[in-house]
Amino acid sequence: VGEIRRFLRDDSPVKVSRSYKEIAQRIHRVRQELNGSLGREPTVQEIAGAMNMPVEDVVEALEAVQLPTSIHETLYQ
Amino acid sequence: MKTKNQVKLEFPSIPENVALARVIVATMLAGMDFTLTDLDDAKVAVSEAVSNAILHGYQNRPNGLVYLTITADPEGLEVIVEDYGRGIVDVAKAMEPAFSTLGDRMGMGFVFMQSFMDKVDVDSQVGRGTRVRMYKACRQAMRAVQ
Amino acid sequence: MKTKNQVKLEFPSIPENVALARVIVATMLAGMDFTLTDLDDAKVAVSEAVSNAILHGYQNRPNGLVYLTITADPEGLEVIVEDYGRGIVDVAKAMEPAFSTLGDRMGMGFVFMQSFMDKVDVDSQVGRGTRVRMYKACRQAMRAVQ
Ligand SMILES: Nc1ncnc2c1ncn2[C@@H]1O[C@H](COP(=O)(O)OP(=O)(O)O)[C@@H](O)[C@H]1O
Ligand SMILES: Nc1ncnc2c1ncn2[C@@H]1O[C@H](COP(=O)(O)OP(=O)(O)O)[C@@H](O)[C@H]1O
Ligand SMILES: [Mg+2]
Ligand SMILES: [Mg+2]
Repeated sequence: VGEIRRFLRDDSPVKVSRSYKEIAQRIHRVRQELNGSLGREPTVQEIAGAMNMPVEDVVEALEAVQLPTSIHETLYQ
Repeated sequence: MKTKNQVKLEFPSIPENVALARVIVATMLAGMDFTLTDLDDAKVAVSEAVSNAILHGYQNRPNGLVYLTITADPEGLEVIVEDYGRGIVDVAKAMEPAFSTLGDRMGMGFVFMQSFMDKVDVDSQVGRGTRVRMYKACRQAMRAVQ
Repeated sequence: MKTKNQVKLEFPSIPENVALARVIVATMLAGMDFTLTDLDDAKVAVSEAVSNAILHGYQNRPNGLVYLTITADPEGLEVIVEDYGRGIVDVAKAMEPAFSTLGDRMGMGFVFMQSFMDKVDVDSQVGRGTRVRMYKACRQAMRAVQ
């Protein structure tokens, strides 16, 4: 099953990749946790540090899961 | 970031490259003292400026070239978006909320740039092109001022 | 992508920009007919080429300029990494597995580039600089050949 899942993940179109979605969800979770413990919004470096992940991977995952919304939807959702 | 980093880009005026400009700016900000909110804000501002260059500057023709210069130093990040397109007749008017020369647009691009970045300068010449310079100060630099 | 897209970049030879080059290539590939594995492969190849430009070409001096040209068309993606650094004395030798002029390195950079991309050309002149051209064909283009 692990092999099949890996195959599906790796061969799925990039934009809807499950792994990007999972990473993005974790980023938001860690962001909230740090917000609580620090008493302020964490920097991207702090989030990446807590996840043991390079900052550019944080950026990439968030960008990949972002749907092509219009500027209006982005701001007023 | 200990020292200065200046990245220069040149790309054709096609919509795909708006996303590219966003990612590049976000990646440079991510290595500095900024939050995810700052990244989202800067991405909107850069999207608006690059979209304007493509849509208004080059009137959606794909054969124009857009120039992006991003300069990072310990204090903050400067983003310059340039096009050699049609230019703006009246910059002050163009920057007013809800002003647009295209009927179906919101006319809020410059307003977003100004609310999401700490500084926005626009330089334009009709028939020559437009240069938008935006600046965002790091969290630390902001705190030092307060 | 219906037509061609060519993005040109210039950045100083500092390690931070390796990540930037990777993200840019990944973003351009993401809009094309490639899988996540392809993205990861191309990211490794680009990292190796840009790291070489910084580490070997400019010998880790931060004041060199690295040039990245990425060209996407419906068939595939071409990445060119150029530096105006010290150059390579014997390119064939340099591309051999485990060859490195620095004692503590694996000497596998060129091997990775060749295994992760469909084509790798290296052009170098001692004292002038180095140009690495890499090409990766889209999934569809690959299937058409098979
Ligand atoms: N790069 C540019 N080249 C030419 N005209 C521009 C450019 N950027 C903005 N403008 C002009 O300024 C106006 C306002 O821009 P903006 O606030 O982004 O609103 P919108 O893009 O919705 O029209 C545009 O309608 C256009 O006339
Ligand atoms: N851009 C470059 N400029 C100068 N020399 C280079 C460049 N790229 C590679 N080389 C030479 O080729 C050798 C092999 O490169 P590589 O396979 O990446 O291994 P490594 O980087 O681990 O040494 C390097 O040790 C260096 O001598
Ligand atoms: Mg606009
Ligand atoms: Mg190497």
